[in-house]
Amino acid sequence: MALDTVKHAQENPDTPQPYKELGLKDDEYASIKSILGRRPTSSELAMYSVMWSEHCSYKSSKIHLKQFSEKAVKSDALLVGIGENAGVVDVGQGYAVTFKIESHNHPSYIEPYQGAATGVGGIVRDILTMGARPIAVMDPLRFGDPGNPDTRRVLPGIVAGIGGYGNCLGLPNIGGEIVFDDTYQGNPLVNALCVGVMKHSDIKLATAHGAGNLVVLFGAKTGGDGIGGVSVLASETFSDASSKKPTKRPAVQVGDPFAEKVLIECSLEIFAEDLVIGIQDLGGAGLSCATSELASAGSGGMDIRLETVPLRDPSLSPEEILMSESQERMCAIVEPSKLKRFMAICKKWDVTATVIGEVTTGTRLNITFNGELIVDVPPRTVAHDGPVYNRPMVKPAYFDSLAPVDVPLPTTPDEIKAAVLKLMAAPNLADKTWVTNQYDRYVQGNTVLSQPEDSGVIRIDTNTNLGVAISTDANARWSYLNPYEGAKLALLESCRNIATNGAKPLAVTNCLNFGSPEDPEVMWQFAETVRGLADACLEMGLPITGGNVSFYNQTGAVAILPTPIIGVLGVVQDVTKRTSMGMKPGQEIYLIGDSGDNFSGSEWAYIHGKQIGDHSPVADLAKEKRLIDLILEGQPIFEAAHDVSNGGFAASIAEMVMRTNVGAVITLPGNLSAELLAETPGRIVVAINEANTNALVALAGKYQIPVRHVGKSGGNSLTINGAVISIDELRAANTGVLEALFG
Amino acid sequence: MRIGVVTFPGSLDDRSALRAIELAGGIAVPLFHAHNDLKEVQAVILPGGFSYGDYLRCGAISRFSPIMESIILAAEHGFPVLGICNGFQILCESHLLPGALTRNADLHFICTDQRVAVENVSTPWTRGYTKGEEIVIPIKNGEGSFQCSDETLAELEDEGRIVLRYVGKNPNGSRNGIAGISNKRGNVVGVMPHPEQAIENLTGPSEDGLNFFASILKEMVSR
Amino acid sequence: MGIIVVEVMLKPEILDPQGQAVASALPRLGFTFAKSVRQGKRFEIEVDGEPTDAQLAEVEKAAHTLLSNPVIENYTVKASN
Amino acid sequence: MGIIVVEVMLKPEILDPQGQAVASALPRLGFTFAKSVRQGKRFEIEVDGEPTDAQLAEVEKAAHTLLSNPVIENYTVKASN
Ligand SMILES: Nc1ncnc2c1ncn2[C@@H]1O[C@H](COP(=O)(O)OP(=O)(O)O)[C@@H](O)[C@H]1O
Ligand SMILES: [Mg+2]
Repeated sequence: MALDTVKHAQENPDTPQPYKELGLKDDEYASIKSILGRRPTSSELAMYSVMWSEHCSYKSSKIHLKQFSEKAVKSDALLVGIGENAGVVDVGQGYAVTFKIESHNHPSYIEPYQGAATGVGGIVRDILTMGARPIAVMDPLRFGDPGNPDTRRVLPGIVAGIGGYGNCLGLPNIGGEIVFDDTYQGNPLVNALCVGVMKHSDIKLATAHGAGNLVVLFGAKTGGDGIGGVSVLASETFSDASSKKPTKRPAVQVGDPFAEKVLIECSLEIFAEDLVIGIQDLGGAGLSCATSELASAGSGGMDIRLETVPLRDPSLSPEEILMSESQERMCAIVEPSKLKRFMAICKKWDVTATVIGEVTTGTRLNITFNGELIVDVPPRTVAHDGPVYNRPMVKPAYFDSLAPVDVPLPTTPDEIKAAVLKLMAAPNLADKTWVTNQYDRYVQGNTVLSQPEDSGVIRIDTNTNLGVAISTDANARWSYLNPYEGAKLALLESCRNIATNGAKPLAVTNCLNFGSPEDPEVMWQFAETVRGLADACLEMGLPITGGNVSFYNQTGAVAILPTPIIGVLGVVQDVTKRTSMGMKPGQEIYLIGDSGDNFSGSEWAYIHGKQIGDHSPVADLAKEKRLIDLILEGQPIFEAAHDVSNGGFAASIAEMVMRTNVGAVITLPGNLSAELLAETPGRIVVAINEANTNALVALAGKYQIPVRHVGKSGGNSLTINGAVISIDELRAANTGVLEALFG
Repeated sequence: MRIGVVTFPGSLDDRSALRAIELAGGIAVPLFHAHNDLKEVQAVILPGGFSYGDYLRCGAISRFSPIMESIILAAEHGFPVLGICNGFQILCESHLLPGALTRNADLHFICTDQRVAVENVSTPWTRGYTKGEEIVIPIKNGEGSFQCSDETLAELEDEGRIVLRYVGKNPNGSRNGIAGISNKRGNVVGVMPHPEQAIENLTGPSEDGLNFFASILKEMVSR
Repeated sequence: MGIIVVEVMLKPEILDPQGQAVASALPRLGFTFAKSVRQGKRFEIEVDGEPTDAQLAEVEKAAHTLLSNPVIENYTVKASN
Repeated sequence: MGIIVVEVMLKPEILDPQGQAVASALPRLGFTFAKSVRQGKRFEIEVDGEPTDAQLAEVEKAAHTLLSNPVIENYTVKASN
């Protein structure tokens, strides 16, 4: 079998190589040659091609993402920043929390169940790798037209996959989003967030230090998963008649949540006994990524014996073993003296573990296959020195054709009632229980708040009641109208969501879902989004701890709406004091914040001919900061609180009423339809006891935020300026919508 | 009072069960599936989860764990055993309880706050409740539909061995709305709902589940 | 290398929601042939060489104790060809 | 009354966690015959009278669109006897 060794590569400099098929450009291939001073072996070519891909190298986004670090505020809470598998923040009492969002959009379109399942699996391993016990997941989702048959194909499978994997891992699902828009039809978004907790001293990093330390691969065996592309290499390599063509490679990866669950328990036991120097999960680019990143983060030298990698499919070529994206695998650097104990713990959990190499004094990553040298590279050139592009950008042409919103504005009680019921029956606002009841929200016994509340709240210490809250948000329609403001507004909504439940914003993660970076208009949307998010985080004093970029989300020439999913994590000092959206009878209802009359990007506009409008709101960061401070200081007097976002005040009050089946009588002053249906940001609804009226008014004065009394809770209907809507009518409109579509 | 909780590969609610025992005032003893040593516990809980990923059939593989040999033997001599969700499934697979738990009627995993009635309060696990008392505790499973032969069903009903029954809409197609049963002797009880997830109002729908753990501890003292 | 096949089906009297779901989905897709559908499991067990009677007997035991639950399921064991 | 059987198995190159779990459980119970195990689905479809070629063709279509997921599974259709 013709193994393309380093020697063979030197002796046959002109062997044509399928670098184009592997997605490398001419100049990229050329720079690989100049790095190595020869043509790459097919194994090296495999590694570079996958590590220099958009997904792994961020070659189109890098120069923009820089801002997240450059503009970043100095935050003492930040223990580990962008660049590691996930950022880590200090939440006090010796605890550190790590969280991150990742996308699995394309695989989930091809095979909804497995695509979504492996998406959850991947982000959970990122969190585990930091040394943390994963404690919760969230799943922001985007789909095409709910009426389209293909949405019926992808949605139930994606939801079942997220539940199937997350439930089996014992991770409570504490929130997410489901939003429908036609641009996601051929390109649904499956973003998954995981959060984990550890003690400061337990933080682990992906680094390979100390010559003589061992490289241990543990977890599932390696199969041909996710290496469709590289098969061309294999067939090149084995092209001589004597060799059999490799068997067909799977188009999709299948997740094994049970394998991941034992991998988690096994790893945590290994961490607890402090048995690893460094650790890295195997995700995209598999061993190519793990070995080159571990090596370049360490002293630099590493030897790997590829034939020792346990295989599920014996027909795999070395190139394929290097690129396999088989799930549920981890790679650890272990001191020889600790190997015995490491192996014992793996045995206890029935986890396969194999020493596949060691850290060396050298500076090269050397990989041999049955003794033959097939890879000899400076690891940094694979892991970090990939190409960087400053892609052309241009403001999209669609801005010239944006039209102002033209919608009916209800005034009479009958019109108001009809409007509210129509709004609450819209799939984007409909009750999500059909989905969220497929997710375990109780497991681990620390879930304080979850759907349908504004944020998920998890207790991390049962004695002190310390906890964290997380929310994920995006308003893609605003981002479409103004990506710079859209990103800011998403961050602010997320901050508001967690503050509403009682958490002080502490750190930010994000997942930037966009079309093709090779389209200058998309690239402009992306750049504006990053600039907006960086500016907003700077002003809000929040560090971005990590995130993910997903490009090429488009069908033909049609890109998805720019969709920056922003996740904000905050600390709740005492979770027993959290505020939920549920009211009791006899409480006074106040609307905090100014209302405007801009319907652009609103759900009310969208359900009238899918209008988007012509201009997004402009974020007032200084004011939002004051609002957040007001919300946090007001927690002791808030009996209930819910932010105002999608669906405006109408949706917020309706959700509060349905939460605990306590009605409300509301009287809105001024421009009724705008007060009711516009989605002016920077607002929340609160319910307080009458005795605290002065305290609330005082807060409003202190923070210069308008606070208006709009009604009183009680009864079994929601009455808005004379329009009487029984809770049963509300429920009838709001529930069963998704079940009817997808059940 | 020492009460054991078995961790199988893939158990998920084991730590919650241990905590529930402690909240109820007992000594919680973690047990591992691979050892047949019951560590002098006076009762044992098989917790919820997806042992062995629920592959093949829920509980089918765990049933053969070394610790189950000890538990099956002890149970036949009156040793109190409570199986919760996956634990219930393991008890059925072990034939310590009759019938089997099959795919939910709507084929979905269901997580919801469920109202159930405590019908048998003579088991060591339910003595703290009053007969017919209605409680709200979470169900969270994909295969919670109890099925058995007509004879078995009649026997269970006639002998009053239905421990918990769903109130209102049957969530998963269980025969006669069965949510939990006991063996003839009453020492072995299996329930699909999760009492260990209803021990604090802060994190559960109620505190209604705590009584399972209080009951067994009281029982142990009085022995 | 031989294959021994074990087929496990729910007993007729046991409710089969998966089979029912398929049966009711078929007409919606315009398929009218099914009077009823039952869904079960199929195991393909790879053994060394041609399956022997001894092996079949062993598999029979495994089918009874592990691969099926006699309370709700029936099974058949056969060498595949 | 006839029965048409559809057997659905994961493609060989696709990971089969369930089959793996069974394969590793067998030895723990003292069963040593299995080199590997794959787990799939078996559908028994009840049709009027003896299965006709037309029916088999229809079932074939259904197997492709509903009963199997062609991305990860293969299927076979046959009249049972
Ligand atoms: N896919 C999902 N998974 C989990 N929770 C969800 C999902 N979709 C919606 N939710 C929950 O439903 C509630 C309402 O969703 P959404 O309208 O997006 O909230 P908000 O307007 O506060 O962002 C939130 O608690 C959210 O976490
Ligand atoms: Mg909100």
